[in-house]
Amino acid sequence: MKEAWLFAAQRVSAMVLAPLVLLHLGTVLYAVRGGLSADEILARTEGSLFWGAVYGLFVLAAAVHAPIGLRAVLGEWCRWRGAGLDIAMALFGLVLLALGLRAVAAVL
Amino acid sequence: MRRGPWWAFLLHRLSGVALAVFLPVHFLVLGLAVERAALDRVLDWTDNPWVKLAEAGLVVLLALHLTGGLRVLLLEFGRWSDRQQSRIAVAGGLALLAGFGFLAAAFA
Amino acid sequence: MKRARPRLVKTGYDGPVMAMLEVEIWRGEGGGGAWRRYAVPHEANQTVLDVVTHVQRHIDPSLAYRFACRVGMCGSCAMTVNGRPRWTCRTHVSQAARKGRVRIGPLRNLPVIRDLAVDMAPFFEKWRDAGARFVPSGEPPEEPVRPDEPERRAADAGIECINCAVCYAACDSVAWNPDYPGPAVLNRLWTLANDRRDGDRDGHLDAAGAGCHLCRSHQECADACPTGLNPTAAIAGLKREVFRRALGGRTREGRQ
Amino acid sequence: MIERLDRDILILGSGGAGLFAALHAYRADPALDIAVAAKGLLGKSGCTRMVQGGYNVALAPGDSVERHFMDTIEGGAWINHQQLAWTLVEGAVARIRELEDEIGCYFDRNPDGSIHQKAFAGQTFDRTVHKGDLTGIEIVNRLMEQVWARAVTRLEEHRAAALIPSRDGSRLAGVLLIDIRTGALRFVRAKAVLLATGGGPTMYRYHTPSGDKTCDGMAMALEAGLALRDMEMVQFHPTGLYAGPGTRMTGTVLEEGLRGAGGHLLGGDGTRFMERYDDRLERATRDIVSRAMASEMRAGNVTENGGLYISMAHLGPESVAARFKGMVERCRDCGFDLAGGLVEVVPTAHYMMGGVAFEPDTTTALPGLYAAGEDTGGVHGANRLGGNGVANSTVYGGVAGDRMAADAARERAFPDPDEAVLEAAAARCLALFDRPPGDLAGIRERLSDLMWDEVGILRSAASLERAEAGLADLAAEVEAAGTPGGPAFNLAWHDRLNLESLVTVSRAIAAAARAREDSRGAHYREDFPETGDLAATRYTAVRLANGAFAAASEPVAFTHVSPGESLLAEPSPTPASPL
Ligand SMILES: Cc1cc2nc3c(=O)[nH]c(=O)nc-3n(C[C@H](O)[C@H](O)[C@H](O)COP(=O)(O)OP(=O)(O)OC[C@H]3O[C@@H](n4cnc5c(N)ncnc54)[C@H](O)[C@@H]3O)c2cc1C
Ligand code: HEM
Ligand code: SF4
Ligand code: F3S
Ligand code: FES
Repeated sequence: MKEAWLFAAQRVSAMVLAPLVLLHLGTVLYAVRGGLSADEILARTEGSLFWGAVYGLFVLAAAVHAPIGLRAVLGEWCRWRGAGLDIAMALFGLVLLALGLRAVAAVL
Repeated sequence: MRRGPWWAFLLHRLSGVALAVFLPVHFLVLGLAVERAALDRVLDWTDNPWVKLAEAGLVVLLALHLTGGLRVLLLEFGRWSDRQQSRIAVAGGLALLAGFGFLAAAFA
Repeated sequence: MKRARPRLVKTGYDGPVMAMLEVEIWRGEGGGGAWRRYAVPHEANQTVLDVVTHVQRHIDPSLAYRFACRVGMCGSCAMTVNGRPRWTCRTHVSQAARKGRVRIGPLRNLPVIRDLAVDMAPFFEKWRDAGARFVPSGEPPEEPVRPDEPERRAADAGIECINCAVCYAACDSVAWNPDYPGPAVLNRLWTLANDRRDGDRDGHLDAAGAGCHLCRSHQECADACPTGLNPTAAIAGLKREVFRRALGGRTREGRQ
Repeated sequence: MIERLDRDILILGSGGAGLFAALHAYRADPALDIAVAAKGLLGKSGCTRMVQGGYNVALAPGDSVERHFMDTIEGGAWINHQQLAWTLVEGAVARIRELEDEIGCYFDRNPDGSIHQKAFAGQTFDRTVHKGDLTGIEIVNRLMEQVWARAVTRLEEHRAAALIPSRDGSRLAGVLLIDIRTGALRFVRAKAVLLATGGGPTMYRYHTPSGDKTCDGMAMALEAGLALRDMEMVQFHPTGLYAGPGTRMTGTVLEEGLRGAGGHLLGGDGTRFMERYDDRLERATRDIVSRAMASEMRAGNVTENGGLYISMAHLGPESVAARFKGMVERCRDCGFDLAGGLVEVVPTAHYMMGGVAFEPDTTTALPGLYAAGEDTGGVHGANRLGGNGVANSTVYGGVAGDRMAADAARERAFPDPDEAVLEAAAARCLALFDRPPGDLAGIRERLSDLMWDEVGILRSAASLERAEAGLADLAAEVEAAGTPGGPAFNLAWHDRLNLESLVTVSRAIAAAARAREDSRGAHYREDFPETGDLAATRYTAVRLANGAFAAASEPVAFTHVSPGESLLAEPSPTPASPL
């Protein structure tokens, strides 16, 4: 059942990521088009609960989603399987989470 | 002798792996950059063409991976019917178009 | 009276009718081997199996291959033809040949016994080990099942599998994952999960749960299946069902 | 070197008969060691898989086993072994339930959810259970899954080469097999052996059965001294696809329903010819249509390639494409447009009603040997109803499994084989590598032409005499033919052995055909076109002794019903199906 859980977690996180990424891409597009400067962006995100939630959730979902995906790739293309891989991927997820949250904290 | 869907898979996988590699770096650099200095330093940082390219690449990767991810989600959670196949193709096409839109915009 | 003539449907190949086909066939035992060339007269209505038969009967009697029904029902004759897994008895040469050339090898993802004959046992062992077979329920006999019930339709959609292993050979997930049961087995589990008469539908879903996630939706199986089944759709059904169950949903689709 | 293996029960063949026997024997006594040997892959060889039409069984209200029985006897022109026919119709009822409820076949349903039964070939009731038009795939796949799941030894790609008697000659001791993959010879000693290799009239120029069927079982039975019953009765299907001599597709069957739906048969001149033969035109029975086609072909009213045409286009190409999807696709794969154009057809050898004489409990005259399915004779008489073939193999396969399990459990020790016979049989197989390679393709062609022309749909004393002489020559030519290469996966070797079986059984067919001096069912003698006195009906029995084929005939015992009588209160209405 482990696989079923990982599958569910990855699909749920993907469903969460999809709108967030769309939103993010939209903002970036808008920003680039409108010639927004970095400080303008930062000004908007700074102290914003909304953007904090958006990027926080993004980081959280990505930290669940990416390691599971990477685990599949490593298993299939690099023949790396078993407990070692699982531990490595869990660590990868934690690192992603930590770095991501730090970045979010920084722009807030 | 691969058919369309397989290439979609490959693109999705490669973009996923690339994201998994670059996203932590992105988080790291972003966090570091913001933490370390004032806003004008950040401005300088985003003016660096290399950084610009990397950021644009990330946007492209996200767009591609999003497209592929939506294909998979549609395939797995959409209701299957004979017409489903073509709907998936259409959805994929639209998403790809959007992806290229971002791409063009990012470099504009 | 004008003589009626059979209409030959023109397909891809447009060389001269009595041209020779340039055929390359994989020869070898176990892991090793090499391609060998043969010239085979190209005839109207010729299938790839006919080409192989011609080589064995008239050029090189030592060639090993397998077939039985010759009409696409037994699933014994699958080979790799110009890079694609196919049923050879129903593959017209003109569909497969490129510029009068055909390259015929054994099916992928299964051990080669000799030349074009592979050992299909691993394919069927996975089928067996996944418990992909009907389990009697002990319910009253001949349970009435209306033909238009959604579950019956879902079962019907995948039931006409000839277990030819063409999809199995087409699928990279099979190649990449020794644990992956492959599209045909999962397709069968999906028909069982939709078979209202079966006594262990949850067991079939559990079995599917152990492997269906290794499908990466390449859709090569659906593309290659000679009988037009869609294992991708069946596997998607299994994934959905297993997902639902993993998230605590107790009900099956279509059954409350 | 002969490898040895002991199994309580050895089953030869993995069609409906073989697989059912394995399941029943296992169920009766799971402690028994059971092996299934098949020339191809388990469940993927043989004809049960190829069943399209379906399975006859009296299930529906209004139908009865008596009615099914009467249809079978009348279809068989009264030469059936009546107890065998009775066991068939009665056993089919239980067997179809077993298939549906225990094995898992998911047959098609009526709108109310009950099992659908369709009209089929010359029966007075719609009683054919089916799964679309791929019934055989459903039946064999489900059987195969169940057998795979049980502790049954699978000897796949093992060819049975000879039946080996016990040392005292009182019974069968086992079977000599060739492992096709490695070429190893393997002797399986067994307390009970089932012959279920499925006959198969593949000695005819045009034929429907799968390529692995070459009458090996019947040939081995003849060699072992057993009698073959009703061998002259070879059923021809009128619409075999004719795609030219260079393709294995030629001879494969185009569904009966095409004629039933109103398809037209045309001669080479493009006109319908059936009106000159029968009022029912194309919807006449298989034997009549096949005979009409043979006459037209003989008269030279043929296509450029020597066949005839079937035309469906007048029914509307779209509707044909929708109703006969599988057939249209199959024709398209060989370059023909069935829905809108013309497709070349020839009558094609389909089924052998004759076979090993056996009892309703599947025992034979040789203790230790049992027989079931298309290898046997007597169930169908002179003609098999469409839908009775798969019923026959599954019903008797199950009976054989039960009976063999009981007998094998009683048997203490394994019988010791006659080593001299075993050695000789092995030597015979291996000797072929020492003989100069023969012209196997040529022999096959001459055999198929000879059987087609002289022992085919139309026969006479003169043609049969020519056939017997020709077959004797071919037998000598086969005997002299060796094979190149080594024993491992050597198809030429097996081709050579196949030809031997085919020629042997062809000679039995010719002998029986000569002995039957009247026309009935599938057997038509131009010199005796009338059907003889039904009350004095006899069946034929051919034996091989000292290299000679001797045909005798015996009176049929009317144990259940006599000509002119019926088990039904009311007389049979006209057939519900036009065919
Ligand atoms: C195209 C077609 C359509 C048909 N449609 C119908 C239909 O609609 N309804 C119906 O009732 N009947 C139909 N029949 C007839 C029916 O298929 C047969 O009567 C029945 O299935 C025979 O079953 P069996 O088990 O005796 O033999 P098969 O199913 O033919 O099996 C024979 C087995 O024996 C094996 N074998 C052969 N030689 C050897 C050897 N030397 N050693 C070891 N193994 C050997 C074969 O590999 C195979 O596994 C059809 C037949 C054909 C060809
Ligand atoms: C935009 C929102 C996203 C969606 C909709 C999405 C969707 C998906 C889906 C459905 C899969 C499963 C593919 C399969 O198993 O066949 C997947 C795989 C993967 N994703 Fe994402 N994803 C998203 C964002 C991300 C992000 C941000 C990352 C990186 C941090 C990422 C990394 C991966 C990786 C590495 C895989 C494995 C690829 C594979 O197995 O082929 N994804 N994604
Ligand atoms: S699903 Fe299709 S390709 Fe796969 S084994 Fe079945 S029939 Fe063959
Ligand atoms: S090709 Fe393989 S990966 Fe899935 S969709 Fe088909 S089983
Ligand atoms: S020979 Fe049976 S499917 Fe091709």
